[in-house]
Amino acid sequence: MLEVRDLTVRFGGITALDGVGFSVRRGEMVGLIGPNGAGKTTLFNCLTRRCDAGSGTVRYEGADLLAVPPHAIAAAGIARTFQNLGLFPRMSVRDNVLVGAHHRGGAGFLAASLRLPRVRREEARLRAEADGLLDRLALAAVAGHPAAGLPFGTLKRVELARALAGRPRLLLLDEPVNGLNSAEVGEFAGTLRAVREEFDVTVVVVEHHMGFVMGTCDRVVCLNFGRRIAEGTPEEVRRDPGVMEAYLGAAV
Amino acid sequence: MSGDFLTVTDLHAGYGDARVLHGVDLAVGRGEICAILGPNGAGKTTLLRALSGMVRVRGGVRLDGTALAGRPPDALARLGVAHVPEGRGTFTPLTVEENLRLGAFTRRDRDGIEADLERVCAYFPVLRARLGQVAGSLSGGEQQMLAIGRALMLRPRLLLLDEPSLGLAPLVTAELFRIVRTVNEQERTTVVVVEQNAHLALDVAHRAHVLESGRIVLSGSAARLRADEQVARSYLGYRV
Amino acid sequence: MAGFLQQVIEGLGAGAIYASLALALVLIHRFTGIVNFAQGELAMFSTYVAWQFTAAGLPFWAALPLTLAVSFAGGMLIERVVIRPVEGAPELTVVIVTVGLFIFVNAAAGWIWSFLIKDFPNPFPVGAVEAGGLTVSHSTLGVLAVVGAVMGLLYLLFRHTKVGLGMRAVAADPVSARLVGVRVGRTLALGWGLAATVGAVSGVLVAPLLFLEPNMMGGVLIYAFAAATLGGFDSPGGAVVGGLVVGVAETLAGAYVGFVGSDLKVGVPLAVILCVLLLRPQGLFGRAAVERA
Amino acid sequence: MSGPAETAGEPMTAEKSETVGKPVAAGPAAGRRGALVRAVTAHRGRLAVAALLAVACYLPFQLVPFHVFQLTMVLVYAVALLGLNLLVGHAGQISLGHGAFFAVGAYGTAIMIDRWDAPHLATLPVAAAAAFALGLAFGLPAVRLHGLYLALVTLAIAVFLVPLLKRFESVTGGSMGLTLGKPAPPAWTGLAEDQWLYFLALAVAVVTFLLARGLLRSRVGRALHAVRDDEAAAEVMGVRLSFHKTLAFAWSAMFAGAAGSVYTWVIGFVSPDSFSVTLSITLLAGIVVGGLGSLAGPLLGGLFVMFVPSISQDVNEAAPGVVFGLLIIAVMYVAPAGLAGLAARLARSTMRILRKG
Amino acid sequence: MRLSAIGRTAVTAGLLLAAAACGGREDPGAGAGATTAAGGCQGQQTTGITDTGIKLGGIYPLSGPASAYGAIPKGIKAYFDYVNAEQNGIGGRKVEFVVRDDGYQPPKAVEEARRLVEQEQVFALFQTLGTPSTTATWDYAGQRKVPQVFVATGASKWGTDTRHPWTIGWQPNYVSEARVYAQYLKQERPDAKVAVLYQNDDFGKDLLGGFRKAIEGSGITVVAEQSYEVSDPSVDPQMRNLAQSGADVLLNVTTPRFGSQALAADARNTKWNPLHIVNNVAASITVLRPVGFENVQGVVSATYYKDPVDPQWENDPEMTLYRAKLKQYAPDADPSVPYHAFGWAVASSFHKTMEAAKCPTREGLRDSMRNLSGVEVGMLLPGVTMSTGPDDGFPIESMRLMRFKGERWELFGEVIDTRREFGPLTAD
Repeated sequence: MLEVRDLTVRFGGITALDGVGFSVRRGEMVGLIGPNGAGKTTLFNCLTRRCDAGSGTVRYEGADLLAVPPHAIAAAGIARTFQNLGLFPRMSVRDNVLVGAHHRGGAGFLAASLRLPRVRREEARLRAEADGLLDRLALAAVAGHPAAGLPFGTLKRVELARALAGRPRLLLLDEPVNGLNSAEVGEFAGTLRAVREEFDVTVVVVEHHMGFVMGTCDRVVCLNFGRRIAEGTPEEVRRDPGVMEAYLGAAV
Repeated sequence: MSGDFLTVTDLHAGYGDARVLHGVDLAVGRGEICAILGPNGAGKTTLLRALSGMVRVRGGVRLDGTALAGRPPDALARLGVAHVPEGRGTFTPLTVEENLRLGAFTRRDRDGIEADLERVCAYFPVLRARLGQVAGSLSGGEQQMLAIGRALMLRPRLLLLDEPSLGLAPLVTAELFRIVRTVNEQERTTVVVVEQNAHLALDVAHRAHVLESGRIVLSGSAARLRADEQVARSYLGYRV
Repeated sequence: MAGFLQQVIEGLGAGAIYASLALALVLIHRFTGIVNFAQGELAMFSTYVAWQFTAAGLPFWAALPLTLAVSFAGGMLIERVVIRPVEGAPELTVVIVTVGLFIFVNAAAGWIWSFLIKDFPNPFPVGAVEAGGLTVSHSTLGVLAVVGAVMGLLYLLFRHTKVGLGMRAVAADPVSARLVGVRVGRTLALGWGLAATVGAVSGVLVAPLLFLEPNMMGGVLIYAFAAATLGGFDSPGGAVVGGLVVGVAETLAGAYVGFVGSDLKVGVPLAVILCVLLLRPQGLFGRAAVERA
Repeated sequence: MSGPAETAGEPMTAEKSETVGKPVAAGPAAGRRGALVRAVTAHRGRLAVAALLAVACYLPFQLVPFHVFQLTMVLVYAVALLGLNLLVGHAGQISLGHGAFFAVGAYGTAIMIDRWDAPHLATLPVAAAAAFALGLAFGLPAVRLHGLYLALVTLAIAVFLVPLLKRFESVTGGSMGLTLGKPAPPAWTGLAEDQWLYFLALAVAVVTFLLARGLLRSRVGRALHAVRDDEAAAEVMGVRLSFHKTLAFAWSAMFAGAAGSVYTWVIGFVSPDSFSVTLSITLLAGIVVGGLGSLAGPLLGGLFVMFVPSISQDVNEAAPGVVFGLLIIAVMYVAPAGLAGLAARLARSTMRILRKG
Repeated sequence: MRLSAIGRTAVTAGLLLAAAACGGREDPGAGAGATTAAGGCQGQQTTGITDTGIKLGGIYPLSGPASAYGAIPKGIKAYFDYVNAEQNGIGGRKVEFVVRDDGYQPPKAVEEARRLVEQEQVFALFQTLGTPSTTATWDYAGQRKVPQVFVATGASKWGTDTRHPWTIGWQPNYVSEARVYAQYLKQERPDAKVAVLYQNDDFGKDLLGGFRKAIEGSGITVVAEQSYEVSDPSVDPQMRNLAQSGADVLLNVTTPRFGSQALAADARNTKWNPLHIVNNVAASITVLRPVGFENVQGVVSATYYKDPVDPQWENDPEMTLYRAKLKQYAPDADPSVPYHAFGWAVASSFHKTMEAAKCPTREGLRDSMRNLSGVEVGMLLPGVTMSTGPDDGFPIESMRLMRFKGERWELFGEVIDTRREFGPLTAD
């Protein structure tokens, strides 16, 4: 489904990604681990076209992803969450989720301002879907609340709901359980597993929480200094001496 | 607990209308590392902010006999309270060295500051290599080290660490905690650390408290809490 | 060619005036992140204070330090009384407060000193230096020198003093600055005081050239905005360079581009700014946020 | 979530607050009841607007022409502020040059009437379209600029417009401006001129408010809010930043242009110095004072812009600016989120008191 | 959310209702306050005037960038207060003068004009300041048949327009002033090459246009012209460009601060020494003093009223009266401000006009102000009088040239009656 080959990204003098390559099959959940600064978020940014690749290719469902403009990524079926939450703080939870479904609507400025019947229909449909999603993720109670001021764990769920509202086929999660405690991590892992089935999404997840990665991912890729240093099942990667040295440390 | 260095009695705090802490009682001995555990939204960060004067509080906070409650953060810094905030609070446009020197902003002993700069660089060799670099260009782990280094430049009597492991690789986190332990052992600095990763926290701490819904619900030595079944279920579950 | 160079020199003279006020604007912006619409009016008010001192019989060089001191105190007072109550409010709220301050100070000055033009002593001797067919008036030289000196002093203050380090820390992250023990409130007040002082220098420099009345700084403010925008709103050096570029561009356009003429010459620096900003959205010397993803 | 917005001495809302003031009992039918409450609440909102409109239609028959004129100008400013609000409050971009778009609308109408004797009402769409086109042209660079820098570039537009209008004297009448006739009320209405102008302004205001409301409650409005709150995240969600920012600018300019067009109908005179930078800054102050990002903000801002200068000179005739400046500062102290925010806060605290009581 | 919307609506509605409480609708044209006279003046409007009082309204920029002119009504008020207290008002009628601020904004001027006419029920609009504000209001004044007396702007259209009989100017119009300078140059420098600095607005354009017209057919040429905006910081660049033209006369058409700048720039440039003519608006001694008297010797201007700081009027009876009464009735006003003297002069002009009215009605005032003949006003220069006629809407059309010498203006030549010299001004 996703195939990254020889991807290199440089900022100024820093090489953030250095010939990284890996692939993701449909329906898989792949974990992306590695020390800070290894280029994981850069890789995500590259996949969502927030930064340009120096060289290399990314093929997504057979097409060249690097040729897709940033705003068309969502329509291509890719959704992501952000490391430090990319929610819209002043918008309500429901509106946040509805923005996730932005590319699935068609109303333009003129049609929307005139509230044409087709806009109303579209609006009603998206709203119903969003409410369903909010119910599904137990967010219905806070649907009208602005995102700002909600507990962190809730916000992580809102962000997931927003990502799912776009009906993605590929979901990129950037440190989804960062800042959650063990109980919440477990809960989130459960939700994620269920959602994967239900929405039939392929997932790539960047996470430092090894328990989460080991427990949920089918496959793990480890990056260091912009290079791939290991790939395999969670068990294999965890035992990989390179990974232990660069990332996990001997203590784990 | 007369020998306690930091005592917190019936501490209330909140933001605007929202109350977060509802009467926290806490005691930390001199030279101790104290971990605060608890679920999201329990008020752990607020507790640290209360200790460093960043939120308005009601109740008693005494550090070695001096009342702290009600003083602004800059006054507390002068009393030796160093807070490494959530998100690190790096001065990103300034250089690493300037960041570190700002840590000693309230100090006047020029020689001592130079010596401490040297000492911090010894703890964090990676910072020494980047003294002239703009702090914003450091990686997350390096920024966390810088934040702790900056706090150490104060020669703090009380060091408050908020989620030092947030977003860091396991190896880096382990390194950080090792250094915290070393500092604590070598300099007898009292440390209060808030940490999601309960394993790490309990590994490094002498004592720990569990905060839930703005109240301390469980206290004890790190070893005791690690053995506690409820703690294990709530906070130690997802272990590799 | 000599005529052209002469125009450039005149442009630099005008630019130095814009630069002096732009410096004050940039100072406030660096510390508080707001654009102070009242900056020009505060400078005008300071100039009236200086005038009042000289009218009371003080020689100019005695009135000047007194004025700077009054302006510094006034700036700090304004921070305490006017700005602090809206600290933490949305940025635009604070900006509008400075608009209110602008209207207030302008009207108050007219009320106190009337709208009659006051004669203000020129600190620089009359006359000009001539060299190679070019004339540079003492005023132009003086203004350029003072602006350069102010910039140099600011550089020394920020780079080589502890107070300056504290100020930069506050500018970068007030919360963290407070945590390391910087008295943020005092530092912000200090920043306003400093900006008001720089503004006072600006006012005193321009008053002999533009003539003192309550609306003296209105036009200068627009150009100072242009200068600060061009140079980057967080760079004092940029403000000075921006001021000079705006001054020269405007003068040359007015003199040489027939269609532009003196009525539309104001459009030229604006066009320059637009072009520069399209290439560098943060201004010539502004800093793009350096942060790793 | 619902409660009465009781404000003492407000006959229009008092009766409504009574009907929903009672707390809704939770029970087995809570779900249906909740739906009912939602319906009532929505109804209430409409009721309030209807009441407001009724008052608005009633007033011109009750007030002296002078007050009708004042209210007409309030509506003109409200429409301009509505446009500015779209840009500043909803799309998160600052414009210090909206006076320029207002002027383009005003001059567009004036020139059409002056040169071609165009019927007044026909000039509005054209003037608004001209402002839209200009907004689009300036919206393109706006995409690249942020916050402050955009604000100052727009300020530059406002500064430059005045000499530009003076330069093309043959069309614009130069610095002398253009004097024009006012639209005459059709005989069948039986209205006086000031009333007719008022109803024209009211109609434009209602239509623009409806358009803005439709826009903001749609996918487009959410996209604008998303861009305002977090550009990067919005883009990942599929929001085309350049498209939305540019069009927000253009729409905002269009509303300002429509307001300018009505201004020309009402004042019957345009001159370059009427559209100086002061107007742009007044507009920005108006919308911040009124309340950014709220639908009521433009109306409250219009009232402020219209009435507070008069109040100021009643207080201090010698230097009204002293009072006006202080009043702006005072409002920002009391209501950092604008008058709309203040009203909402008052309503909330009243509700809390009622609940406790 | 819904709640707050309603809250806001309620507040708005409250404000509207408060506005509504201010009065009931009347039939346009003939409201409760509108009254008419009986007897010989039957049917004429007497709104705002009784046997014991007369109410006038004026509109000035008391705030904003043009607030310097806010000093004018102080002089007017002092005059009326003096007349009310010591002469029992104008013909037994005490004058009430209501001043409103328009901030030099035409829409505000319209609002204030309506307020004065409809709410304050003034007898007449006595002065609106500035061409834009007056232009925005004169249609209204005409429709309501309210006299708009002695508007404070020198645009020529107040006198040449025939569709606005209710509006009339006062000061010499800018075109006439330009004619005076042209006349002077024709005599003194028939081959003058003139450089013009002018304010890019109605005032500057009117004066420049009048000047161009007046020199047609003579040997005088305009070799360079530079305009400035009131928002410009300085006119120095314009002055540099003018200096390069090689002109031997500089016509300085500016408002005070820019006037000072231009005079100073001329003085600084030792290589260019044109004959400097500064227009009346910027010819006050308060404008010259900051430049330094030594730098403005020989500058030429023209005037029609007495400058209070000019020592030659020190013992003038009207000036003595003005100083004493201003001190008495407007103690915080500085008598040296020429705008106060201007206000005094225009108020006493109104006094004379009102006294000359046959009927104490709006129509009476209108007819009187359009039928003045050689009316002398103490504050005007000797020999300058007010004359109007049905086809002459310019009360003052005479000026006298003056040259700066030492520390004062010296009048020279005869009073120039521009109507006599150049014929009547026509709209074109």
